[in-house]
Amino acid sequence: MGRFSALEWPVFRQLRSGDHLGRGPAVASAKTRATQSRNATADRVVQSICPYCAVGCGQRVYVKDEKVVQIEGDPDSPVSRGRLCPKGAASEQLVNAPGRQYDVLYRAPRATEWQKLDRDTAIDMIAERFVRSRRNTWQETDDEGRILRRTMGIASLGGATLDNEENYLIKKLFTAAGAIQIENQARI
Amino acid sequence: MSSQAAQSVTNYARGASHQFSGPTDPAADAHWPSGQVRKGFFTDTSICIGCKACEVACKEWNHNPRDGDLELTGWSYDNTQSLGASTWRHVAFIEQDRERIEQARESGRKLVDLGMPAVRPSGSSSGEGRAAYRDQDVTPPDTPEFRWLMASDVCKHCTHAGCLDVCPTGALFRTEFGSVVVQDDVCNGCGTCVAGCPFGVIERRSDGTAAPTTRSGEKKGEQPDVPKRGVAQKCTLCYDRLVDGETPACAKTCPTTSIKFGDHPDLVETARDRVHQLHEEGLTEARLYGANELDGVGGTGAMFLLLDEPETYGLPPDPRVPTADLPVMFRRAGLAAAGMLAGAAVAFLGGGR
Amino acid sequence: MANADCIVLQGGNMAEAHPVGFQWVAEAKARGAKVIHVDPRFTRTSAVADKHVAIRAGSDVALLGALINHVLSNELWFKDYVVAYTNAATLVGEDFQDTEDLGGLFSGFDPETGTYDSSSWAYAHAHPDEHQPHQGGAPGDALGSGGPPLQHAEVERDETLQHPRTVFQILKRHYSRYTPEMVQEVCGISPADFDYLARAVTENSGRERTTCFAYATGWTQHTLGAQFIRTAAVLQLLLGNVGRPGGGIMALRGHASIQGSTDIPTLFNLLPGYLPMPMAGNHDNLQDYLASVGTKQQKGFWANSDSYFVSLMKAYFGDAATAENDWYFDRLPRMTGAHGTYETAMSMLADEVEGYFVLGQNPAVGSANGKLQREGMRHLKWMVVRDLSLIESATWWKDSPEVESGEVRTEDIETEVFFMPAATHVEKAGSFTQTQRMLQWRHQAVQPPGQCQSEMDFFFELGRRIRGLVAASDDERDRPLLDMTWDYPVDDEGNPDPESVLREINGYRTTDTGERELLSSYTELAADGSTSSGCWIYTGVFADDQNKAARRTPHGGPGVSQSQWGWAWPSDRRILYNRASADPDGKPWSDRKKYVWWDESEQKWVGDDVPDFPVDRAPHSRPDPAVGGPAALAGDDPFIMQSDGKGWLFAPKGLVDGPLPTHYEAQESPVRNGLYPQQQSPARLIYPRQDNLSAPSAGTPGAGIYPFVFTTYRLTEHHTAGGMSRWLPYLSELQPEMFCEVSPQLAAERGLVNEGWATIVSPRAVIEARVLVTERMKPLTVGGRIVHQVGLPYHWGVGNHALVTGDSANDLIGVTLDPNVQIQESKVASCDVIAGRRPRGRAADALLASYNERAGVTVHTDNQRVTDVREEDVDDE
Amino acid sequence: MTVSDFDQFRPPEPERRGRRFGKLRRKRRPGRTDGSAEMLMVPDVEFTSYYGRAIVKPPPWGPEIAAYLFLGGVAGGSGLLAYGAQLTGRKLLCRNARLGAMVAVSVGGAALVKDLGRPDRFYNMLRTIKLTSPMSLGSWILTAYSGGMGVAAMADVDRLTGSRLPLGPMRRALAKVEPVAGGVAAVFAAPLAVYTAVLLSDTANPTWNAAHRDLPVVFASSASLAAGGLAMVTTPTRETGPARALAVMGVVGDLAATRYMESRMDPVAAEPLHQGRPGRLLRWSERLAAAGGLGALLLGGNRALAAASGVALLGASACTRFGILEAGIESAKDPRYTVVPQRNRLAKRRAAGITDDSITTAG
Repeated sequence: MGRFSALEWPVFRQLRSGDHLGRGPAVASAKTRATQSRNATADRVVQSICPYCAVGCGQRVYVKDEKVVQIEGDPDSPVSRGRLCPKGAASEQLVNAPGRQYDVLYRAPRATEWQKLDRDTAIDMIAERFVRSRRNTWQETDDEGRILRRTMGIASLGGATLDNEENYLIKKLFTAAGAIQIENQARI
Repeated sequence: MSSQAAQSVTNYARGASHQFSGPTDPAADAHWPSGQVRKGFFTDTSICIGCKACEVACKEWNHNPRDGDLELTGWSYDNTQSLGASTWRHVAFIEQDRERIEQARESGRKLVDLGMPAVRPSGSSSGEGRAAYRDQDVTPPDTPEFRWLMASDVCKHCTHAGCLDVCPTGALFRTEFGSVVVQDDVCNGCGTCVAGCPFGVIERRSDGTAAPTTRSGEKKGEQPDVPKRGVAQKCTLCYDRLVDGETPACAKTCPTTSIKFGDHPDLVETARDRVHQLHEEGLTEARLYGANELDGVGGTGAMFLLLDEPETYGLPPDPRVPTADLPVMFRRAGLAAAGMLAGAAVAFLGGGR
Repeated sequence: MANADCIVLQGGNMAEAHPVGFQWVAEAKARGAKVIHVDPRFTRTSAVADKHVAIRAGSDVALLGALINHVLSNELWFKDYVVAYTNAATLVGEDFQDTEDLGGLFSGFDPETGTYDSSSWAYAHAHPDEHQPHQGGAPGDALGSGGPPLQHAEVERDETLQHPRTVFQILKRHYSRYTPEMVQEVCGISPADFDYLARAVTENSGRERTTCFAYATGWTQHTLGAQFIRTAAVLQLLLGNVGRPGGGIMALRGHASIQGSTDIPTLFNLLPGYLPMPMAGNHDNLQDYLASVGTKQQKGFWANSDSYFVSLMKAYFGDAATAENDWYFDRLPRMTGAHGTYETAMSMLADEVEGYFVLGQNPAVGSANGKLQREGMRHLKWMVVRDLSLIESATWWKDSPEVESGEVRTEDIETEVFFMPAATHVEKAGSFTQTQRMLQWRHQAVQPPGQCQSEMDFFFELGRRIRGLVAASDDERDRPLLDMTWDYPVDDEGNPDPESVLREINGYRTTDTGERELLSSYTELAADGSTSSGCWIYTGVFADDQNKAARRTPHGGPGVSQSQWGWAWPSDRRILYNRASADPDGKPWSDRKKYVWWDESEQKWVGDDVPDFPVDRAPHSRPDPAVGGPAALAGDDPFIMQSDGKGWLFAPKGLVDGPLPTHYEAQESPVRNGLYPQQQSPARLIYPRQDNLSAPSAGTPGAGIYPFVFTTYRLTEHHTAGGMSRWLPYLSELQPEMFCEVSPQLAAERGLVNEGWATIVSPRAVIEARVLVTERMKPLTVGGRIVHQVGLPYHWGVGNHALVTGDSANDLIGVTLDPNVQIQESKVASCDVIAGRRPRGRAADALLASYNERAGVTVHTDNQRVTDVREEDVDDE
Repeated sequence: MTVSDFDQFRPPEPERRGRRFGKLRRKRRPGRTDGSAEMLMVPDVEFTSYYGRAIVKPPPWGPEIAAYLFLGGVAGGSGLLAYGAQLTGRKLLCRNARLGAMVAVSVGGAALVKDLGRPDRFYNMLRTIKLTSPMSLGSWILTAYSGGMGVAAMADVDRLTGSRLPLGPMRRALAKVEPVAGGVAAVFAAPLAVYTAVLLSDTANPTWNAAHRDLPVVFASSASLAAGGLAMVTTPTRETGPARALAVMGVVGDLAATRYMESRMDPVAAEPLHQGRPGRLLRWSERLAAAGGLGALLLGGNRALAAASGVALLGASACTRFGILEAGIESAKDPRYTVVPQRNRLAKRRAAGITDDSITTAG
């Protein structure tokens, strides 16, 4: 705010307007007068659900320039009526958290440090190990001849924070592959 | 500026519609053209569950950095200690045994007996609707041996704001909604407002006395880079959200609506109803804080319903905006200046010995 | 919950764990409801509750049993409701023997295997037909949510409830010794508090008023967790609170889609829709399998289990599943016992597991006996961790307590670890199922940044590549992989469209012209292979091609049940068994609690919710039970899933550790069982291992070495093992350090100082924590002696990536499981507390060893099935 | 009983030998207000706080601000001396006073700017004229004073350097305007010395606010004695007669006003003035002032002794300023200093029958 530009100097504005003590409009700077809420200037609003606990509070995600700028409660939700708990309110920081990882890391046997790996090779390596371990530990029948058709060599843990669709794909893939040791937080 | 000039200033000031104390509509007093109703908070601590969603939502909306050095304070569940440059909402936790509860109830009863001129006789409040509904007797709740008070503290947005008055650069200003906001593009961090606030709310970021440690970085003991360093910071009642008609972040996220946001007159009404309702339930320790416009700061924009003496929550028992005594100070200063002039004159007239 | 008149929060800390859900409890309280919180600690829930009842951790059954006894002996139970809607009047077979007669055991207990043969619990005159599917086999895994199958629905009833073998009389006898004095003795609750609780619950039940219970892991994480919930169910049935607005039992589930992950389960014992996983020996062919799920003769919708299963197989394997190959049944993998996460951890230690996927979970900190979990991981060949940040389960090989203490060297660890960055909830579209069984759709806000990828994209890609690798093989075992339907429409980056998966879950009918119509209700499923559905209870979520989970009518629309928002399974019903909200004649019990009632004119059930009952079934219709299936449901059988259409006070089948909830002490408890000579639950799953020792219980030598009881709990500010909260500055600064809550008396006894440090020792591990001395933890006088309780939040873990770290409470906890659901007992265990920080490095193990040696702990401590009564009462306290 | 206008001219109270400063504090002078007996009995309020946490926050001011308070005082006093000397033709005293004032003002100003959180925005101080903000008015006073004194001092400097300053035609104008500039500086001298007191008192700081009636007099006297002291140091004794007189009057005023100020403050709010570092500073300032004053009164003639007592006086003024600033900051740290005085004030009003102006209400 160019202090001396024209008559914008608050002292003149104090005299001009009724605000002689310089408490309100006379001292407001141009930037303050142009204040706008982040939500109003967001490109789009997306309705989502909080990822933390099972109450399933509605969330509104405000996006600007393809980046999440604000996540707050969704007033339309009959479950939460626009309210959130501390974790829900911190969702925006969960998405943009400083500690979040963005690249695939790999630790070779006996290595003491991570090494970067590009995603496609990582998935290929995992697929190979999956098939190899499945073959090593396949059990066709048990000792009494009853069919088992399973592998005990592959296990999985986790799913309560995943979507139903993801759980569905995981269960279908693992069951088709015969890996039955699948578990998730519902048990803990 | 001799004492006469100082004298005239105070008269002029009193003459015009500006006041330094007593009930006024702050926005109108600051000559905002638009006829906005004054916005404010009413924090009902009797239904606060201490979840600190308000602290997080406020920090998240205003991008305030983490402060404090990640140490456990041992103050029950409160590890953020107090309001400050980066903590604009703070939840206090107080554990009280039977004896302290009795004391609080006793002091509450004394308040009631003082015959506060309840603006409306309590009977006429919407008590009928509730009384019919609530037939239980007036026994206090059933956990007499222990109580855990939780209260979310915030800037009071006083009718007569000490910080606003003493700010030399006009960085602090009264918005059209009656709230007090710091303009971080104007403030040069002189720090007068920090001392000016009778509630100890506003603070200069980075090296304010209650500021975060100087270690920097993310991990424990490391402090993230602090935006707007060196500038005074405090709750803005989400001025940017109000401009777009949205509810402040803390009020919107409060799960039990312990933090209520709305037009100030209605909130005063709600507060009075709520305190009557609690008194009917025998909770005489319930009292309002900041709802009386005759108090030292002309009533506050953010009112509270407390369940014990204000000091237990770290609030001043009888705050008073320093500007109320400014005319006296100007007069005394004028006097001292005159005395000094006279002394100098005598010194010279008396001739050099 | 908002329209409940009395809310009892027990085994859960709703204000801290589900704060936003708590607004409805606050709403009810504002309308005058009484809120009672029963918890070992005075928590933030108790702060706003009307009454806090301090209970000794693990003794919930004694309290609830006493309430049942109070209700029965004072004739306060809801007569019309109980007689009509529950199996109170049903007679039980002669050879059933109660715990009263056998000193704490039910009939049919086999000490060697530690399991019950439940045939002795059956209803009277169930014709013992020739081929009785042997039920005893795999503990607890074969049963879906609808309850176990019965041969048929003809049961003998005595409406007057006088016959000694009616369920009602057995119930009365079973709980006769659960008196208020016993509650004081066992739970440490004063008679005054008990009376207050009893009065509050009974006065707020019956026609005009309803009481609601809410529980969470406080009940489930015990060796008899399932029985805790059963006791509350029995009490609620007696009070007539089930199926009515403001009543019932609300499970406060812990994760965003934990309900979803049990409906479409990434669980070892279930197929989608609670169909059991085939068990080797029990289900060697499709007929045996279907019979074990639900016979055609029994009442209720479980009778149509064949159509559900066939539709699932059609969804999984499409055209490859045909009538000829028993709808691909023979290709499904079989279970041979329980394969829960703890059994898997044990088999890791035995080098049987090579690969491990960890998807958004932090077992190194979140699972019980953390040391055992991390040791298991060292035995793996490869491991894939998918998470947002470098959680302890990804970096354990670098900075776990064992590496830190020098017990293990990073260079010696062979495991390969892949860390795949995951996408957050706003970077992928999909649906969560929250705790009220409601599916809510999330839209994708932004693309996943960097190399982050959603689980859907990752597993779709992995599946595609695995199928590529096995495409050439003609080996039979690879057939399922190649036959499974994996052809989802993909977008330009090759990622599948989530809505297409939800459509598959909803299910189609393939018309003769070959095109597929979306089904709108599970009643349309057929067993002839013409319909397919990924999960029968979710059928209807995509009815008439509208993603109901994505419905966003503000405030859920006008209806009382606000159901225009999202979609609740089954078929958008909000309160289950809501037929019970009307009396046997179909009229609402009371105007205030009106919910679903019979509309005489339209001959239809109407009301504020989708009726959980065949819509046209008149209240007084009494179809011939032999018909079986839903058709057999009488007009007064609200519990349409149960095989006899009634609410089960007595569970002849379905629970493996007893038809009636019975109080036992925890696996390790400094207090003798005041009710029965049998100290612990006989049917609990025990794992006697060197790294899973238990503290000696009362009455055995060395009980005094671990004198205190500790319970674990959650804080509002953190999320489970901290993976999603200890990396966030705003949450970490609210609760920066691991702490333990102790009472002033305990602090004085052990010299603990507020803000100081304390070391907590259990037979499994030694951890340190800051000390919060507070009167919110109260010592209780139980069994004639003072029992101190220590509170431990469990969010912290050792590692140097998180913003705040600390020792993990889960290291202290052992692995002893509830037989029905394999949940570990992490809510009550024994420990000792010493002032000061814990010793570093190997000295910590030395301290642990000295403690165990002093306590005389061996692999067999507490692992005795039946407490032999002869043992003299050694109590060297 | 109001304070008479020329209070500081009352002859100093008889020298109470050996009276420790603190002793006075305990003897409660009869309350000056309505004197109702029971008011004396401070209600034994059971003092609670939130885990001992402070209620009000001390301003983030360090030694720079204390230095400015001292230098501002010196500049104010010297401005008066300079003008007096200008009128009475004491060339040397006038020059030295002006130069002294100029140095004080510039160093003080620099200290002020350095203490700002955002020094680069120091010009915002002149962004508005806020009548309710002592610092705003103070900034204007400081600017005006420095302007006037700057011009006057430039003339002196020009003379000192034998007109070698590159003034050219300006020199004549400067000669004409010099006396006016001296006058302008004199006009703003007293307010400059006094406004800092209002700056401190117009805050919620328990000690400063409690002293808001008398702090200006203390600061005025302290400024006078400091300026006098400076003059005695810089100027030969023959011209420093009035300076010495002013100094003596300053000392008398300072001692009397400080005692009087404390007597009128709430005893609890006054405690920080006697404890720890601030206590020591204030006690030293009293001793130095007394010594300097005697020196100025009796030994004014001898140049060396005059200089010594001048330094003592400067030291006294500095100690007063540093002492009062630190006392204020200490008083903000302990909640007791906020709660107990406010409780007393509330109790007093309640006792006097005013029951409707408390922030805590029951209805």
